[in-house]
Parts: sequence; C-alpha cells; structure tokens
Amino acid sequence: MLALHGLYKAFGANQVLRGVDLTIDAGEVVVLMGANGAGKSTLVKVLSGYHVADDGVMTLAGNAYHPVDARDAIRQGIVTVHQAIDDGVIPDLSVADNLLLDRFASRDHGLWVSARTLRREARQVAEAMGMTLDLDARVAELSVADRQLIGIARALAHSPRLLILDEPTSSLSAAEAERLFNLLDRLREQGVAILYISHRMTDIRRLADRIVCLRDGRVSGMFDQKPLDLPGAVQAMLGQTLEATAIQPVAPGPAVLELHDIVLAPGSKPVSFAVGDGEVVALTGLLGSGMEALVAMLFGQRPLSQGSLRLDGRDYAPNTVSEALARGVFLAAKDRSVNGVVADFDIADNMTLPFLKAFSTGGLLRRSRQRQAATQMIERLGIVCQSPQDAIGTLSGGNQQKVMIGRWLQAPCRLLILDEPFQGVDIGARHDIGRQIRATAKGRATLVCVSEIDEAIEIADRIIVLHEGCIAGEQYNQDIDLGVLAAQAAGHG
Amino acid sequence: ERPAPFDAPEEVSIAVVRYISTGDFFQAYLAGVEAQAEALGVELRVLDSRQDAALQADMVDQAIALGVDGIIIQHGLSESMQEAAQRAIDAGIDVVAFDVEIDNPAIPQIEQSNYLLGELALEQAAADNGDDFTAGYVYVPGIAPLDQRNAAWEDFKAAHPGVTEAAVFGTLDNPIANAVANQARAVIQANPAIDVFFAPYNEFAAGVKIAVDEMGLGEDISIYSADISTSDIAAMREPGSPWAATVATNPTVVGEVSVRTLALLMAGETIESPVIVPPTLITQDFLDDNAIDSMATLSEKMPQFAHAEVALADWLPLPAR
Amino acid sequence: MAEPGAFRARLLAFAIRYGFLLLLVGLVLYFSLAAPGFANPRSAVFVLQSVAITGILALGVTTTLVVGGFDLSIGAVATSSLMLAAYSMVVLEQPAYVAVALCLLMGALVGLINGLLIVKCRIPDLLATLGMMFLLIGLQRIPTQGNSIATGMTLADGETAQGSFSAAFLWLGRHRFDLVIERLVPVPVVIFLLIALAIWLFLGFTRHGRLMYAIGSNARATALVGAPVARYKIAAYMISGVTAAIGGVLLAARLGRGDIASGNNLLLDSVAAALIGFAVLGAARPNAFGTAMGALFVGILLQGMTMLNAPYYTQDFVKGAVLVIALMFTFYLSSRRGPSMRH
Amino acid sequence: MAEPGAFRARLLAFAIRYGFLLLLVGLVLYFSLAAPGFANPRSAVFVLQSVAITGILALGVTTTLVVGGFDLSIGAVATSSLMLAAYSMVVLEQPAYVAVALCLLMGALVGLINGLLIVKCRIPDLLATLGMMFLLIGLQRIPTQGNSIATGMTLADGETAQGSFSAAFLWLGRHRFDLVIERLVPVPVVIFLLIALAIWLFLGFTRHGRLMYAIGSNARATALVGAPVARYKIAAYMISGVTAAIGGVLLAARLGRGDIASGNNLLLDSVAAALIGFAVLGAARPNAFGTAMGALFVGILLQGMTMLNAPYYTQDFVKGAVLVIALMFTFYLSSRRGPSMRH
Ligand SMILES: Nc1ncnc2c1ncn2[C@@H]1O[C@H](COP(=O)(O)OP(=O)(O)OP(=O)(O)O)[C@@H](O)[C@H]1O
Ligand SMILES: Nc1ncnc2c1ncn2[C@@H]1O[C@H](COP(=O)(O)OP(=O)(O)OP(=O)(O)O)[C@@H](O)[C@H]1O
Ligand SMILES: [Mg+2]
Ligand SMILES: [Mg+2]
Repeated sequence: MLALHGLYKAFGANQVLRGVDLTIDAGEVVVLMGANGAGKSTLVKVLSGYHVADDGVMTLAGNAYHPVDARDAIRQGIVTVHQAIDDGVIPDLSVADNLLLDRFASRDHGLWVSARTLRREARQVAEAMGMTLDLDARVAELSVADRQLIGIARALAHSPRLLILDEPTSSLSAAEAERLFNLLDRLREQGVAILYISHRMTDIRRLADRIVCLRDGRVSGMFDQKPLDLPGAVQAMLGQTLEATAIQPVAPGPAVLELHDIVLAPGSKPVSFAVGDGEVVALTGLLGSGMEALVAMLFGQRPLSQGSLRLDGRDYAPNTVSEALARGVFLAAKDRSVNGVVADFDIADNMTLPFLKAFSTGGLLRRSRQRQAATQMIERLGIVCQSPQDAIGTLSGGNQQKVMIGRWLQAPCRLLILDEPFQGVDIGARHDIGRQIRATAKGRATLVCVSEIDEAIEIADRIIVLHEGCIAGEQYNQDIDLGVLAAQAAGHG
Repeated sequence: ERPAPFDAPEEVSIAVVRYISTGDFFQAYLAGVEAQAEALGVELRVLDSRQDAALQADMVDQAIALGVDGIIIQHGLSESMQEAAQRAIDAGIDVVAFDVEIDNPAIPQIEQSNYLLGELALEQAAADNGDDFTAGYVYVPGIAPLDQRNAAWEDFKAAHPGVTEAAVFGTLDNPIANAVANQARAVIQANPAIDVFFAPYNEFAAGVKIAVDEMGLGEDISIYSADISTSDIAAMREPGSPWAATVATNPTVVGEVSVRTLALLMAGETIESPVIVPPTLITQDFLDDNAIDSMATLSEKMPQFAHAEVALADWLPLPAR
Repeated sequence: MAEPGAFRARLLAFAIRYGFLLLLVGLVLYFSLAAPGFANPRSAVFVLQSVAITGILALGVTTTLVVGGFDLSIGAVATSSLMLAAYSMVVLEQPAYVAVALCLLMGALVGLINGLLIVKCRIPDLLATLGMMFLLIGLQRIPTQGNSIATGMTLADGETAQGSFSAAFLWLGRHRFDLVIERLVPVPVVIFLLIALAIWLFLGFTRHGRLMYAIGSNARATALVGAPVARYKIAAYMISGVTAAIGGVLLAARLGRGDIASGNNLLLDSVAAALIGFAVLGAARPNAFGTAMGALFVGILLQGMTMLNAPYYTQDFVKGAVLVIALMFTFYLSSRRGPSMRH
Repeated sequence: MAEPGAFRARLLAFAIRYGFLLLLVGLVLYFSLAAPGFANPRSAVFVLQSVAITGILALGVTTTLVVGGFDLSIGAVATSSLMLAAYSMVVLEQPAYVAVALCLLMGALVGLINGLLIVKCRIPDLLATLGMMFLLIGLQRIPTQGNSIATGMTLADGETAQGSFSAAFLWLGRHRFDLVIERLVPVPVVIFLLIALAIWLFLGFTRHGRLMYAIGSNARATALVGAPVARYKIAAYMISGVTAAIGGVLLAARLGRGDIASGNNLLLDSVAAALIGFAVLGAARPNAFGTAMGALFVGILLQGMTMLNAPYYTQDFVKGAVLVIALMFTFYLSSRRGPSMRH
C-alpha cells in the first residue's frame, strides 16, 4: 500500500530522519517502535502532509505520493491521529461538531449544517467507538481520555486506506483501549493498512502483525515472525538490552501521609491508608475510580468533603496549591501540554519554574544557576536535547515529559505525587524515570497514579487499586498476579 | 407684550442639534444657548450627534418627530444637512444654523466669521512684526472653520510678499496641544529663522507655546491665534509668553445670539442672513493691563466681548449677567 | 435536596442565556416610560439607522474574531472607502456603480493584504491591522492633500472638481422604503439587516462558518483535519474589509461629501458592539446575532439618553458602566456554571 | 554542503536579531543627512521628550501583554489623571504632591478594577478594558460638566476656581537637568528612562517577571507550580494603570492645563510602540526593551518627517508602512527559522 524509501528530514542542524525505508501492506498493522525522539512523530507528520521531507521517495498504491498539506493527504486516503491530543480536537466546539469536523472540511459536504443531521451522524460515529457522551457538551469540558477518543473516533469513521495512529492510547483506560483494538481489528479485516505507534507493550502484543524499530532516524530492526520477539524489538529500538529489574519493596519508614475516611466519590465508602517515608505507592484504577479527586484534594485544588488528612503527623488540609507546596507536597500533573509545559520557555526555565525563588538573589534571577541545575537534571534523566536553552517545543513528547518530572525532582519534598508520569514515555526512559524516582525516594513519600498496571509494577513498593472511590485491592509488589489486579480494578475483585 | 408664540413661552420648545460638543468652545456655546432659552422661558432639547454628521441629520428628523417649534443646527456638513433641514421647514418648523452652510433662504445663518477671525489676527501680526517675517503655520485641512481661516492666511500671504511661510504642520491627534508641541519643536529646530507662528486655533497655539517655551525662545517668537479660553488667558499672560494675540468671539454670546435669532424668526420677523457675531482682538498687553485672568473678567473688561448687539428686540429678555 | 439545587442551576442557565436580552427589554421599557416620544416606530427605525453603519462594521470584526483574529483597520477602511467614493465621483466623475465597485474592491484588497500579512508573514493580527490602519489613514488623505472632497473643490492642479455625488449614490444613504408608515425604513437599515442575516447564516449554519469557529479555537487541529486554514483566515479578513467598505459607502451616501473628519468613532463603537455580542444568549464567543444586538443596545442607550437630555459625557459613562455591568453579569455567571467557560 | 547552509542560517539569525535596530540606525543616518538640525544632542532629547509619555504608557501595556492580556483603558486613564491632577490643584487647591498621589492612586485603583473584572468575573481583557475606557472618558468630564480646568474658571456653583498648577508640579513637566549641555534633559525623559529600566529589569530578570511570562504562555501550568496567577494578573493591570497615570501627570505638567481630551491617540501610539517591540532583537513577544525602542522609532520617524516638512497625513502613512514592513521582515524571517518561534 505505502512504501517509503530513503526518507530524510532535518530541523535546522538536527537531522531527525536519516534514510527511512518502510512498507505497509493493506490489511496489516505495522507497529512502529522507537525511543523518545527517535523520529516517529516526525515520520508521521511527513506522511500526513504536515512536514515536507528533505529527500526520499514515497509511493501510495504504486503512485508517487507527495502530499502538499494535511488536506491533500486526507484526500488521498491517509488519515492520521496525531500524538498531541490537542491537535485532534477543537475545545470550543461541541462533541458533535468535533466528531464531524473532517466532513465540514470536505468539499463533498453540502453548504449547510443542519442540527438534526449533525446530531444523527455524530451519534453514529460516537456509537461505533462505543462512546456515550453528551453530543452537545463542549469539548473543553471533557476529560483527556474523552478528547483522545473523539480524535480517534473521527479518524476511524473516515474509512481511510492508511490509518496512522500516533500513541492513541496514551490517555485511555484499558477498557477504552480494548474497544479501540476491536475496531482496528475490523478495519484490518477490511483491508485498511494501519501504522501504529505506541510505547505500551500491551498494545503492541495485542495488535502488531509486524514491528518496525526506529533508532536515531533509521530503521534498526524488523520483526514479523510470530510470535513476535518483543525483547528483541526493544533491544533494536534502544540499542541495548533492558535488564528487567525486579523491584525489591523497601520497608516503609514512619507514615508521612495518612488518609482518614476520605470520600472520593459521592456516596462511596470512605477510604483510609498511609504512605511511609521512602515508600513508593502506586495508585491504579479505571475511569471514575476517584484517583483524580484524590490528587486534587492532596494538592489543594479541591476541598475535603469528609474525613481528614495528616502529613508528618500534623493535620493537612490545603486550600490552595501554594499551601500544599509550603507543606512540601509536590505534584507532577498529568496532561503535560495543558498542565505543565510553558511553551514559550526553554528547558531551563521550564525545569526551574516552581523554584525560581531559590535561583534568584536579591530579586534577580540567576540564569547560570538555572542552566546549571537544568543541565544536571538533563543528564540524570537522559533527556535528548541540544542544550538547556532549547525551546521546549522542539523536544519530542517523551522528553518533554521527562522535563516535567525533572521539574519536581529538583528539591526535596515530603510527598511527591506523580500523576500519569509515563504518558508518552518510551520503555527505556520509563526505566530511567522509575529508577530515578526509586533512587530518590528516601526522605519522602511517593504516590504514583497510573492507569496501566504494568507501569505500577515497574515502580511501586505497594499497589493500591481503586474502584468507584473505594479501595478494591492492596498488595506489596512481590509475586503479583496481574489478573487479580485487573479484575479488582474492573470491580470484579 | 410679547409676540406669539412667546406670549405663552412654557408651551414653546426648541431643539439644538449639535455636531460637536467636546471642548470648551462648544460647552460655552451650549451654556449661552441654555441661558438665553431660560431667559425666554422656553423648553430646550439638546440633541448631540458626537461628530456623526449622518446621525445629526437623523436628529433633525427626530426633533421634527418630537414636535419642537424651532431648531438650531450647530455645526455639521452642509451636504448631509440640507435635506433634513428642508424637511423641518416643510414641517413648519423654524430653523437657524450656526457655522454650517445650509444654502436655504428660509434658514438664517449665524456666523462667527472665521475669515475675519484669521484676518484680524494676521493684521495684528503685521502690525507687531512688520511686513517681513518668517512664519510657521499650523493647519489641518478638511475642517471647515480652519479652512475658512486658511483662506485669510492665503490672502494675507498674497498681500504681503515679504512674509515667508517656512513650514506648514499640524495634527488633530489627541491631546492636540501635546502633539502639536512635538511637531512645533521639530519645525523650530529645522527652521531657526521662524519668528512668527500663525496658529488659528487655540489648541494649536497652546501647543506651539509649549514648544517655544521648551526651547527657551519666548523672546524671539510670537504666536497669533484664534479662539480663547480661561486657560489660554493664563498661558498668554505667563511672564515672557510668546503668545502675543488672539482673536475670538465669545462662544457664550454666539449661543445667545443663536437662540435670539431663532426667537425672532419664530415671532415672524425677517432676518437679515447671515447674522455675524463680530470677533474681538485680544492682545497680551490688553490682558496684562487690565489684569484679566478668566473669561468672566475678560467679559467685564471688554463689553464688546461680553455682549453682541445683534438679534435684539424690545420684547426679547436677555440673560441675567 | 436535589430540587432547589436543580432550580438554581436552571435559574442560572436562564440568567446567562437571557440576562442580556432582558436588560435590553428593560432599557426599552424604561426609556418608553421616561422619554416621551421614545416608543414609536419612527424612533425604532431611527435607532436602527443610527447603528446601521457601526453594526455593519461590527459584523465584519465578528468574522475576524471568529477565526481568532482581530481587525483594527475597519474604521480606516470605512473612511478610506468614504473618501474613495467621493473622489471617484467628484474628481474622476465616475457614475455611482463604478464608485461603489471601486470601494468594494478596495475593501477586499485591504482584507486580502491583511490576511496575507497575518497568514504568510505570521504578523500577529493586532499588529498587522494596526499598521494597516495607520497606512490607510495616511493614504486616504494623499490624493486631496488632506482636504475634504466636495463638488467645486480646488484640485492640486488649480482646476475645480466638476463631478458630484450622483442621485443613485445618494439613494443608498437617503432613500426610505415605505413600511406601514410612508418613507419609514432607510436603505442603510435594510442593508444592515441583510448583512446581519447573511453573516449570521454563514457563521452559524454553514460548514464554512463551523470551520471558521474551529480555526478560532484550535487552528492546528483544524488544519490537520484538512481544512484550508490560511484561506479561511484570509477570507475572514476580506469579509471584514468588504463590510467596512460597505459601511464607508453608506456613510458617504448619507454625508454627500468626502469629509475627512467623519468616522472617527467607528472602530471603537463597532468593536464595542462585537464584544458586547459575547454576552448575548450566553454565547461567550463572537457571534453575528450577538453583534447585531450589541449594536442595537448601544444605539438604544444613546438614543434614550439623548431623549432624556443627558449631556454627551454622561452617555460615554453610562455606555461604559452598562457594558461592564452587563458583561460582569454574563461572564461571572457563566464562569460559575462550571469550568466550561474559559477566557 | 553544510557551510553555505550554516552561513545562511547565521545570516538569518542576525537579520532577525538586529534587523530592526539596523533599520533604526539607518533612519537616524538618513534624517541626519536629509534634515538640517536633526543630528544634535538637543534634537535627540526632543525625540526622547516627545515619546516619553507614549513610551511610559506603552511600557504599561507591555506588562499586560506579558500576562496574556491587553489594556485598552490606558489612554483614558492618562487623560483622567490629567483631569484629576488639574482638578485637585485648581479646584480643590491641593499641593502638587497630593495631586500626584491622587493620580497614582486612581491609576492603581483602575488597574485593580480592571484586574478584578478580568480575573474574578472572567470578562475577556479587551472587553473589560474597553468598558473601562468608555467609563473613564465619561467620568473624567462629570466634575466639570465637560469643561476644561483652568485657574479662574467658573464652577458649577458660580464661584471661580482659585487654585493653580503649582511650580513643583510644573517642574515635573518642564524642568531640565544639565548634562554636558546646560538644561538638556527634561524630567519626563528621566522618568521614562527610569520606568523603562525598572520594567525591563522586572520583566526580564526577576522571578516575578519570569512567572508573568509563564502566565502569558500557560496560565494553568503556572498556577500548578504554586504561582498566585490571579494576583500577578491584577498586578500587571495595576502596573499598567499606574504607568498610565504617571503619563497623565507628566502630560498635565507639560500642558499646564486640564484640557478635555479622549486619549485615543495616546492609546493607539502606545499600543503601536508595544507591538513594534515584538520585532526588536527578534523577541517575537512583548518585552520592555523592545517597547522602548518601538516608542523611540515612532518618535524619530515623526520628528524627522516633520523636520522635512512632510504633511501630517504622510506621516501616518509612513508610520504605517514602516511598521508593516519592519514587522513583515521580522516575523516572516523568524517563521522561516523554524516552528520554534510561535506567534
Ligand atoms: N518542529 C520541530 N522543530 C525542531 N525539532 C523538532 C521538531 N519536531 C521534532 N523535533 C526533533 O525531532 C526529533 C524527533 O522528534 P519526534 O517527535 O519525531 O520523536 P518521537 O519519536 O515521536 O518521540 P516520542 O516517542 O517522544 O513521541 C527530536 O529530537 C525533536 O526534538
Ligand atoms: N468537580 C466535581 N464535581 C462533582 N463531582 C465530581 C467532580 N469531580 C469528580 N466528581 C465525581 O467524583 C467521582 C470520581 O471522579 P474522578 O474524576 O476523580 O475519577 P478518576 O479516578 O480520576 O478517573 P480517571 O480514571 O479518569 O482519572 C466521579 O463519580 C465524578 O462524577
Ligand atoms: Mg512522538
Ligand atoms: Mg478522571
């Protein structure tokens, strides 16, 4: 269906694609693996007409393919779900408008938009994806997961020849992801070629017909023998083997954070647990489990409805973010593009944003000290960049995420909350980040909220499963039965 | 005994339809209109179009709809006003116009004679500086009164070949005095020979004065202008002020004359159009000699400024003074 | 306990949706009682007439606001169009239709340049259109050295201009159609209503309008679904340019003269109307219906106050105060409704 | 093949960074040759003096632009401050320091209200400050019923105002410090330079400034690192209000009278200066140094053209043209450098 040969693309001095050769056949799911910054999204953007390749040949069904813009690519049957979720939705329009946006952009659509047809067609698109959203709701009011689903649903409704999905499940729950996979299965049967990019092994295992690994802008490996050699693929993409480091749960120190009878969802049973000094606790659960509410309460964004919190044995009831910070509670928020990244700033400014006071003397900022601190953190976390003065927008998604984590590792704290810290992070970097978090865990309590159970197992001493505002299971990270955890998260524990 | 309809003045209403109201001149004009209307005992409606000539024409229609008995049109554009004014005449309403050419025999014009204003100021400039001087001229074309004063300047230049026009500049950027001061300073810098400024609008003159003061040239340069306000009097009387003279009609008096003319018209008298309110020359020396510090004292000391002997009748009460 | 909560939520929703329109109705009622002569059809037409030109310009700005832009040049386009119409009839002695065509062309061209500056050169909207504004303010005065244009004026070469405003052209500004009452509805009002209707339909009910809203909210995402974003943005500025030019033509036809001092307040008043439009029906975004209502609101307020003999400066004050209070009300309430309304 | 590419990239970077400043230098050289009397220290000071007030206002707008806002009320704040200073000295017969204090207080208060409207009531910036603008334009005329303020004026109660502009107050507008040449540098210039320095340091080199830029780029993310976003936004509007009030005080001291003026041109010119500032040093975002340069640029242009006897309308035209071309250059080039520069 699609064949690429010798594709090159550079951003200034940064040579990102260095001769990519790739074919995708009809009715096949090709999974593209690659470390953060390997050039996957850049390749996608070339294919979808957003960037123009510097060199190379592309053919689509035998014909030369050189899309001039996104419109052209779509017209030729290449539909893309981009990595950045915000590139897929219009916040100020309704769900229905968003679902049908590409039809408005097509010349085949009549001039007028009738509210009734709009609603009917939007409902069809939504139902195909198993979504039960209010079609009149403004997208700005929806959760990230819903926004991501909207982008995907719209692309799937398009009956493309080649469908490209760049990390489509980064914000989805397991159930939502499974619905997506089923739909992809169906499309594959209809002969649609699919290029799928993900860092999640569960996705890859479930979907891949073939794995292509990208490293430093070149194809570094291809695996099409069933069963697929995942460890081999990881090695090809990272250039090194990844030793599976089994977690040795540490014995927790004295309790740092204590929850007493906290109600996470209206009408649910109160929750109590504690996190000790040096301990890393992972919270996991599906949509509506109450995780979000808990994080908001801990970080002063939402009042406690009931019960009480204690931090270091003292009452803790923050009303604002700064009160939380003053007590030594840090939060690396999820959904970094909205909640974290300051797009106009460079890496150093982004990294040091919460601690600017510490980087200034007599009211004036000390740039050199900011840069120094950023450089150190770049090394510690292995962030791929040219210098700490790079604009943050030039980093790959995973590396931006590392900057966001690095931001909160710069100063000691009492409680570190990491909300979906691995969003869009490659498996190698995930290990790096996990190692850093565990290595620095002494002297604070660490709470990690993840929706993937795999990720919880890689980082935590203890795992707490939430379901509809209640604790559905709690386990030390040793000899864990994944199935049991998944069942608990789904409410069948 | 007063003629009809002023035998029962409480049943008479008149409207003043204004083109422009922002600024001391227009404010004082309105004060004169109000004072004379009160002296007559008639009801006054003020319709203010905020420099929207099209709206001003509509406001005439509106005044017709309100059933007023007389209309004063204050400034505006002749082209947009002609038809509306004719409609008022057709509706049996008496109309007078101040400082706007309506070209309608039924409508008496009241004028402050902008040409005369400019001419008197320039005559004073020639008297003070002789027939040979280098002038800076402040002018923004397209504004009717300024255009009429410009005509006086053109005639003056033609009659005085010894007068050189070194620079023409001007702006209506707000605050005008501030913007003109910036320009005037650049002009003086570029043309050190200038010894007279003709700034036929008091905001222009105030700006030029600031520039001259800032350059410390108060002794070497004289300013001749038109219009006057209390703060202009203070500026003219400052020690060493370059502002030598101004020519003005008293806007309050013009307002009174406007109402009186309308009243005479309504009472059925024939009016000799145009009704001209004569301007007065006011020199720095006169202000100093008489220790004048405001429009009020100026009126006291200069009777021809305080009251115009036009549009009078025995039955017409004058405002209390 | 759900009952009173739900009731309050419904009340809130009602207040957000209809608060502004209720205010408008209240204003009309108040003036009808307080100002004799306010409540009659002529007076209503008069209000419409007084806002027609501002309203037309405001509709253009609305279109640029929809695509996330802003057009500061509309006032200058309108006055340029006024001068151009006068120049082509009085100096060039062209007939009315040529004058109108030239003006519309000029408006489209200015819009095109604005759009290209913004889309191709990536100049921020405010900046590009501010530059254009200064440029036009200067340009429109160059042909006549800053003089107003009227029949019989002296030209630079010493001749007098022989042309004049043709009757057909003046008809555009001055004719009134009969409607129940004779000679009731002026042409500019009809044009205003037609443009309002057209832009309302276009923005609200066509796929193009929907895409324009999408561009204003997230241009990148809209480009990625294959919409020609640059072309839509340029189109928005061209619409704005053309509507402003129409406004200028109507102004010229009403004035019957190329007056350089007219049209000073057009920009601010039309921006005010477009922004007040945000508050109408709780839209919290630019919309044509709201803009028309916003223009009407300002017109009614000024008309009513004039009839109550309020001095000009209190009109500014009240205009500002009512604007702030109306918007405080709408935006504060809709922000309380939930996190949905973003600023 | 890397060599020429790298060279072109360096050239491009140089053009983006220094293009505007080179243009400025070129302009100065041109006028020095073409306009006699342009190139001397007094002339330089005049340029500074003529831009001091707009420059001060522009620095305030810059601060609001940094937090992602916009302040349309500055012109009206400046003229209100002008009227208030005159009123308190002439009518209330207060000494200079009271007048100045009142003005600064008024500016801060207006800024506070603007900030609260925007932060608490969630009214969009343009809207809130536009409303405030109308409100102030009306309000400042109410105490004197639309009359200018001067010693000896007749008050509403029939008395005459006895106070006058005190010498100390006039000193603010008129005194000149010796610098090499005697009586060279006027007080407003010194104040302008001091404010420019202060705002440049504040925005560029303190953590508060950095946080303000962060708010302008991503307010939510900034709130999540514990920065008091609402307070910073309000502070930005208060800075803008106070600087505008200072501008008004200097205006009053220069004019020595309380003239009625709308301040619209002050607004437009200072917005132009702040926006031109985007192009300076390739910043492509609001910055104090750029704003000061932008103000200077406009000042030099107008001064030079006036000295060349160019009529006022060509000045507007050239101002617009140079603005558009300079910005086309900068923004077009920086957009070519890569997607890193966002608009
Ligand atoms: N617009 C851009 N300007 C400059 N550099 C860019 C740009 N987009 C991407 N890059 C650089 O290109 C390289 C590849 O980025 P890309 O987004 O393709 O990575 P990726 O493989 O998708 O990574 P991730 O898994 O983190 O999404 C990175 O070094 C990145 O910094
Ligand atoms: N602002 C709110 N007002 C009222 N109810 C809320 C609010 N936020 C959350 N809830 C309710 O609290 C419950 C928990 O929701 P929450 O969003 O915290 O789930 P979550 O565990 O974060 O889900 P996810 O898996 O998407 O992160 C839900 O029933 C939700 O309806
Ligand atoms: Mg990517
Ligand atoms: Mg949630």
